[in-house]
Amino acid sequence: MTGATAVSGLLAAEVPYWASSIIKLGVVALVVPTAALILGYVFLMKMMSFMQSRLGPMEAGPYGTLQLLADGLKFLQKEDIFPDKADRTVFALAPLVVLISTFLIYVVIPAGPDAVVAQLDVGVFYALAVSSLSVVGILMAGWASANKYALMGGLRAAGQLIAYELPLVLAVMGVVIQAGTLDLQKIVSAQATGEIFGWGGIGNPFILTQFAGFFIFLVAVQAELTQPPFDMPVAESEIVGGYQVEYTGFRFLFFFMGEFGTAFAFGALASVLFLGGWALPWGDLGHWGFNIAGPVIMLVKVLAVSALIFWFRFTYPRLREDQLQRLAWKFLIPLSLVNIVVTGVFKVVL
Amino acid sequence: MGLVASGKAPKPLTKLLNLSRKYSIWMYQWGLACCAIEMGAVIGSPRYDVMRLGVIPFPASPRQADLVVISGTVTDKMVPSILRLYEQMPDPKYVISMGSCANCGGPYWDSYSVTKGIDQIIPVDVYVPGCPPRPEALLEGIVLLQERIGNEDPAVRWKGGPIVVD
Amino acid sequence: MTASGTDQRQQLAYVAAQAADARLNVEIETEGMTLNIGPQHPATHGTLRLVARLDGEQVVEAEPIMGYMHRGYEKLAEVRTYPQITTLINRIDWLGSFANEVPFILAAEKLMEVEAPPRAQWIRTALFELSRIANITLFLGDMAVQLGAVTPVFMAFRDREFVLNQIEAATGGRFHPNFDRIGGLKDDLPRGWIEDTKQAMEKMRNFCDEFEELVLGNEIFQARCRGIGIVPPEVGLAYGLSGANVRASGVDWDLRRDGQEALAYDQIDWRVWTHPDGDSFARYWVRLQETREATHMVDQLLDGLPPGPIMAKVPRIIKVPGGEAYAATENPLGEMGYYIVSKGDLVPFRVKIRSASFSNMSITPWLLKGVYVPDIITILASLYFILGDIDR
Amino acid sequence: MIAEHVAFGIIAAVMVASALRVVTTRDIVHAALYLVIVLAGVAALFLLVGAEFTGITQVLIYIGAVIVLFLFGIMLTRSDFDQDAETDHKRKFPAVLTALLLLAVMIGALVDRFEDIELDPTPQTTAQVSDELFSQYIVPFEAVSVLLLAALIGAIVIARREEGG
Amino acid sequence: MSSTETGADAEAGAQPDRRREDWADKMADALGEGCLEHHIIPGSDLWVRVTRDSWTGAATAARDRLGCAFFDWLSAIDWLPSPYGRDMDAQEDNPEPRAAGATEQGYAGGETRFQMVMRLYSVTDHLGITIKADLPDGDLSIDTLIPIFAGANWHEREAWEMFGIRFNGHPDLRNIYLPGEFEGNPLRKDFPLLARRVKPWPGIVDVELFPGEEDS
Amino acid sequence: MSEFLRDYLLVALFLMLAGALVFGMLGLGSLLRPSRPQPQKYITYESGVDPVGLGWSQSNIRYYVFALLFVMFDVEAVFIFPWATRLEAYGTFGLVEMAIFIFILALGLVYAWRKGVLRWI
Amino acid sequence: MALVPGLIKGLKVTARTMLRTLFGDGPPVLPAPSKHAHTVQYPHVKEIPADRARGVIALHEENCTACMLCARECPDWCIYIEGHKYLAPPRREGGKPRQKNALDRFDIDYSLCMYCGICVEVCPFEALFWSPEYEYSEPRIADLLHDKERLGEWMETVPDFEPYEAGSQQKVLKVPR
Amino acid sequence: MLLNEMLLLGAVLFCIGVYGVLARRNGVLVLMSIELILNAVNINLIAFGAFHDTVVGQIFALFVITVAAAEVGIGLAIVLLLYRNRRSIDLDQVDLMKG
Repeated sequence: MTGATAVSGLLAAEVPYWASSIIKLGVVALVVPTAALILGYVFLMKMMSFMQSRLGPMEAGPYGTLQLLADGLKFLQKEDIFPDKADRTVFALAPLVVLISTFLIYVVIPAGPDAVVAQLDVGVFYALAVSSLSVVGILMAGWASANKYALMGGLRAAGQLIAYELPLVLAVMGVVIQAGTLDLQKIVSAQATGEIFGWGGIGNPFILTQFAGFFIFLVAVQAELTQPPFDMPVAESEIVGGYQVEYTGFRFLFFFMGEFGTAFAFGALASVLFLGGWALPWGDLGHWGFNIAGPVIMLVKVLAVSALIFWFRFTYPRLREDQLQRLAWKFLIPLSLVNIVVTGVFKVVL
Repeated sequence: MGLVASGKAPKPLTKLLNLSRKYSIWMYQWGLACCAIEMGAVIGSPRYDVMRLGVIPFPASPRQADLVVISGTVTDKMVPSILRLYEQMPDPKYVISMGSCANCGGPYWDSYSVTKGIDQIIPVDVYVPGCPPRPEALLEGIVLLQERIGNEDPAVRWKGGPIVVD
Repeated sequence: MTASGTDQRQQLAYVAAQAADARLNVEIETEGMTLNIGPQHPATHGTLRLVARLDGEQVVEAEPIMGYMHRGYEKLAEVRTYPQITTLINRIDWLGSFANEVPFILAAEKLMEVEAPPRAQWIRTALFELSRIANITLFLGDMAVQLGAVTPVFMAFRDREFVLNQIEAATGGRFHPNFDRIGGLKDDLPRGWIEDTKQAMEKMRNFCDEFEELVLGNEIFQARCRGIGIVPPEVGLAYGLSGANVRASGVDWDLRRDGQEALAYDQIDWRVWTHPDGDSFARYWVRLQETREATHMVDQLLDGLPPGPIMAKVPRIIKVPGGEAYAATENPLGEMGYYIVSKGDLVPFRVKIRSASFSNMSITPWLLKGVYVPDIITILASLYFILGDIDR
Repeated sequence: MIAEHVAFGIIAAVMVASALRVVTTRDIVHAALYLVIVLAGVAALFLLVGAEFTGITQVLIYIGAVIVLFLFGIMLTRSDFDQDAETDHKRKFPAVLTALLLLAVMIGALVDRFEDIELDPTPQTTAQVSDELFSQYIVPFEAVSVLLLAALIGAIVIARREEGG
Repeated sequence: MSSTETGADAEAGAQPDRRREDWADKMADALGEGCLEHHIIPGSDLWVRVTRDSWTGAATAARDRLGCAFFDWLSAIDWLPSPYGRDMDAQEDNPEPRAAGATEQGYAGGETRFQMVMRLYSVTDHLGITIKADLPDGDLSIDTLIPIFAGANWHEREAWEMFGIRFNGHPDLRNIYLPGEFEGNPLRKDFPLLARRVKPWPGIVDVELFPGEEDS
Repeated sequence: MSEFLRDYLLVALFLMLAGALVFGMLGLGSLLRPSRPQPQKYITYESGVDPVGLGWSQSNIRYYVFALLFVMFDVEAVFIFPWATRLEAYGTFGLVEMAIFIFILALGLVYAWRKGVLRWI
Repeated sequence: MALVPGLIKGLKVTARTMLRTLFGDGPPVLPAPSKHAHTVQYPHVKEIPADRARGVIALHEENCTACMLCARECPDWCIYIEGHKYLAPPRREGGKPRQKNALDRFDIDYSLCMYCGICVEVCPFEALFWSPEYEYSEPRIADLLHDKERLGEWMETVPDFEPYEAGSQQKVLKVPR
Repeated sequence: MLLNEMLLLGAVLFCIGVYGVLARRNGVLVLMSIELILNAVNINLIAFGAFHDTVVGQIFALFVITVAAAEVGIGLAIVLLLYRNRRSIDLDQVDLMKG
């Protein structure tokens, strides 16, 4: 028990602000690329391969685990090309904006009672706000490349991202109504301690009561990540990668990292909002042990959500631009508005 | 600037860099003729699955590519495009010439519109024989290329030279 | 390695081609946005170039520019002996390799007035259908990947290997069999081949079922294809569309059934699939059905394979008597025919190659007028062309 | 308190510099991107004085939406790659004069009226905002929906006019 | 599936081919003077040669009166005997051009060096017809078929590029395959294949007589 | 410094972290990567031919209309968020208020729908 | 919207494939993708192509008489043969010395070869054979010109001719070793 | 920070916005300058809100943001219309008085 108390003491100890900040910075600086690596390896490389009865990377490291590291190191050695006609500053800054958007989401995602970078009162609102920054980055990339495919891709991407930003925001609203807070930590505890129509056996993971919200959220996330069936903006077979077309080397990899980092972040967001986050309904939420178990629980849930996202990705063809806009405006948004009203009615009536 | 290009990079570092390039070869899908289908089989057929070797066929644009496989007949009309796309790839870049047509003109050696060998236009690192080479033959070419990349001297390559194996 | 005299010509051609490019670019320069798709583009199966003038996302005018794969077959055929041509023309439609040889051999046989023995005809027909399967399988996967689904193409390549294995086991080449001879075949089948092929056919039927679930039944796929690129039958015929492209428009015409060539189609039981819609979905549907039909045909052909020789009496050095003959067969892509003019030499005097894709693609400017950019891909993919078959 | 002052100083300097670039740069896309910096600075200021909800709203609405609208507007109207030729110097001088005059007046008034009052950055929670909004300001709140509806319909009517013409 | 047509044709092999003769009659009927000659190989094919002026008329007649809605292909034949001798058939290494011999035309006759060939097909009757027309040497031009068969567009561009035949009324007579600056018309018989003439033929070596003769 | 501002200082630090990552990696890369200017390397990629015309042109007005719709609904969402957190306290009154609000904006969506603006092309 | 059934069927197909790759057709035990995937892991495991596969041409030098038939019939002109005559000792005691051809050079340029098999077919002396070997890529194009020693080495890899399917009247030939 | 610092910053931004509105001819840029002005107003609102320790400042800032969004929407629509009709968004050229 001494070991455990030591750990709990360590975790409970008042760490000076600067030290904790540095730790948090370090952790997130590791988490984002690692998240991108894990998702890239597990899903993009392995799951996709298995779905196609093949193996995926095998040679770089055992079972190809080092493949993406090799990719990263290789991209470091690639020449950095600015096309003649490109707007150099904007071209160079666009990946940064996308990456900033990704990094900032991680600030509020909790992985344990204390394992969170910053517990903001407006948590989920903040996360949605910063995730919308990437639109600017994508438009910058599309415009600055001075390339037709890039511009078309950028415009399409922006059009799609904003169209699906709304269902994303509105789908969250149901959860917020149920939990009565924007703070992600409180949403987690609301789920762990909640009840479904008076039955509290498993708490109240909002996926059960907010299934429509979860569905809309998932579809919107799929679109926000520009993954099939919503990958028109980066459609290889027509506009050859869209806004990324002129990017080389590490600059391209930043987009890649941004995409997968965001996928991980959205997966985490989905598990916090709908799957109960790091908590289990049977534990004492304040227990220090959750600071260790929480991240593991989160990882499992995130992987589950990502598996779903990537499963869709590898199965479906892409929707045409008009079809996906129609889906957003004529189906998802009205549905989520109805969902808000219905949830509100239930909240007030019950 | 240009630690590697100057040739002053320590040996373990260049070794590591070589390893990374060896196992991460993003391949630009450059389908030209019959060989393109066998190249497609190498990429697309689970039986061959070139991704195992770290050859990733993702990029649709030459800007992100490391390797281009000239697979098939190169016509005089196509030559400018090939040259341009090759030059649009960022260094370091590698070329595999796949099949008789790309090697030497192959069955069309006497045609009025076919270029007799891609090596007249761009430097080639590995020639894969066959008409079309079976997918394993291309795999063998890729393995050969990987071996050579693993042992090459980057300083030469960085200046646009051929693969120099230690 | 090659003669160094060509180097200079090379340079000249290079400069010339660039100048041509530049000129073309000036010609088509207009107010709207001009989008170049190709010559190197994932959507063009190689080296087609499509220049589309856009208004927003709508195509005002689209012009395919080909010739990036023009190898001068008709000229090369004039300097090659008949056996040499047989192996060369494998590479016209590089996916339907064996199917390329058949009409040429049939045309030459017409001129020489020989007919292959029945066993050879049956094996020919079986291999013909095998190459059809190998060919169309790839279309089925490729169209899905053009529409953004990554998995089907891998499955197509996976199951196609079974067919290619059989083709290779019989002919020695996965792609370019060079197996057909004037008067028969190069060799007989190896032992065990029939059994293996039947197993492969079973797998291909499985594959067809899987694709009906994975692709054809997918609502997104249907939404992308239905009503896109409708070809009215009379327009299609006037443009020379053939094969599944017109059958998808409801024209009940199949050279396997209606042609007059010496193949074993009239001795087995099969049906011609048509679809009334004429859109991209119909073309996909018809091809999928034809693939399944072909597996049944192969089974029947192998069951009923007559014993006997595989080669008719033909002189060792082939000189084809003078005359003209045209023979056409229903190739995977459509009607492929060879018009041979002979003057009694070792080499033909003139060979006109009627390749299916050339005519099939000539409808694209008509078809692409007014469509939207994403639909270009659907239409191009559904028309199904092989560059070598267009450019020759 | 020092830290806040330093932060304010940096933010303010960046904002003023960017704002100047917005109105002077020749490339209109650059102007929009400088505007992003100004807006982000405003959001940061809001956070600095504890107006959390509005600060995030600033990011969501302005950077995530209005700027996108601007960028679309720019990309829909720019006819070529060349920089906008703003050769008209004769209007610059009066504009500068007006602006400086205005500034002088305002500075005078502000310095005169407000002394060095330290702002207390007590965070104001979303709940507070909400309570105030849905009690005191319920009528303006409903009016906002009508305003948005009117703007939406108006913009659609304008943008759709002569469609295809 | 057995079709009645195939059966009938197989029988017709020996006898005169009534359906094709009927077609030939119809063509002659429709074109009158314009129809010059026809040739039938029973059970196989039908050739009709028309004058240059009746070229479009023949296409219209075939489409409207014979029901040939399917435009199969269009091309030309250069009847000039190859001036490059036997090196063109890859048996000897002989780069010297030889004097042109007499031209002889194929089925349904012909008078000039260049002859247009077009093939149309009826998808209901399952019969095809090959129509030919002579082009005078001095004036290689003929009317375009685009108004009748839209698919003729590319085929005519190909013929223009390969033979240098001009199509009156064609909207867009440009090279279809070759780069714009390409010189010559490759399918003309007097167009040499350079690579073939530059490379020494590896098939000449004086070693032995034909093997198998040594023991006798 | 208050707890509140500390949290946002962290946000600012993360912003810088992203910047540091980008510039650090690119700086590291500049040590390793080659630089070999070739004449055609800097030409805009366009499937291997000369770029035709200008790099871009007027795009469809639809993009604008959709962006506009988005802005309007985004603003709406901003007002819903505080309401959602406090719905319990407002009860039926708050519900009715928001229902009216949403209804009025939904009218806008319906209007756009009826006008055919939601047809992308 | 009737979006559901087809979409779910598609998901089923991909999931089934993944499970089959992971666990094979049997009950789910330990995942073993490298066993159940269709992949042949090339550099480690090599598939043997069909016996008839046209991989590389092997030369049985003893049988070659430098008759030039193959070089003449080659569509690509990629076979280069040089030879000279010599007098071989008589076959029977007291017979006349026979005139024979010796092979000085027999090169096949595999960078040009189109793998049609015409040379193998026309060879009247059974000197050329197809071998299914395919592993001879080279970094230098000149190395693709195989001389007669290299071609002779391929002879070891030539498989025996297979028997024919029932109903055939072809004779099975033998590979000279 | 001090109240008057905030107010001064608002004043500077306001003036920069005024300069932009007066000096620039590009319609989109004018709209951007108006955004600057509105943001300057918002800064003042928030500053006073903090000064009086009330959330009313925030609420008004929210309303201003809303109005700004509506204004940009309409304004850009008008600019687009101008562009469609005249192929230019130079406000000088579209002086309606001149016809």
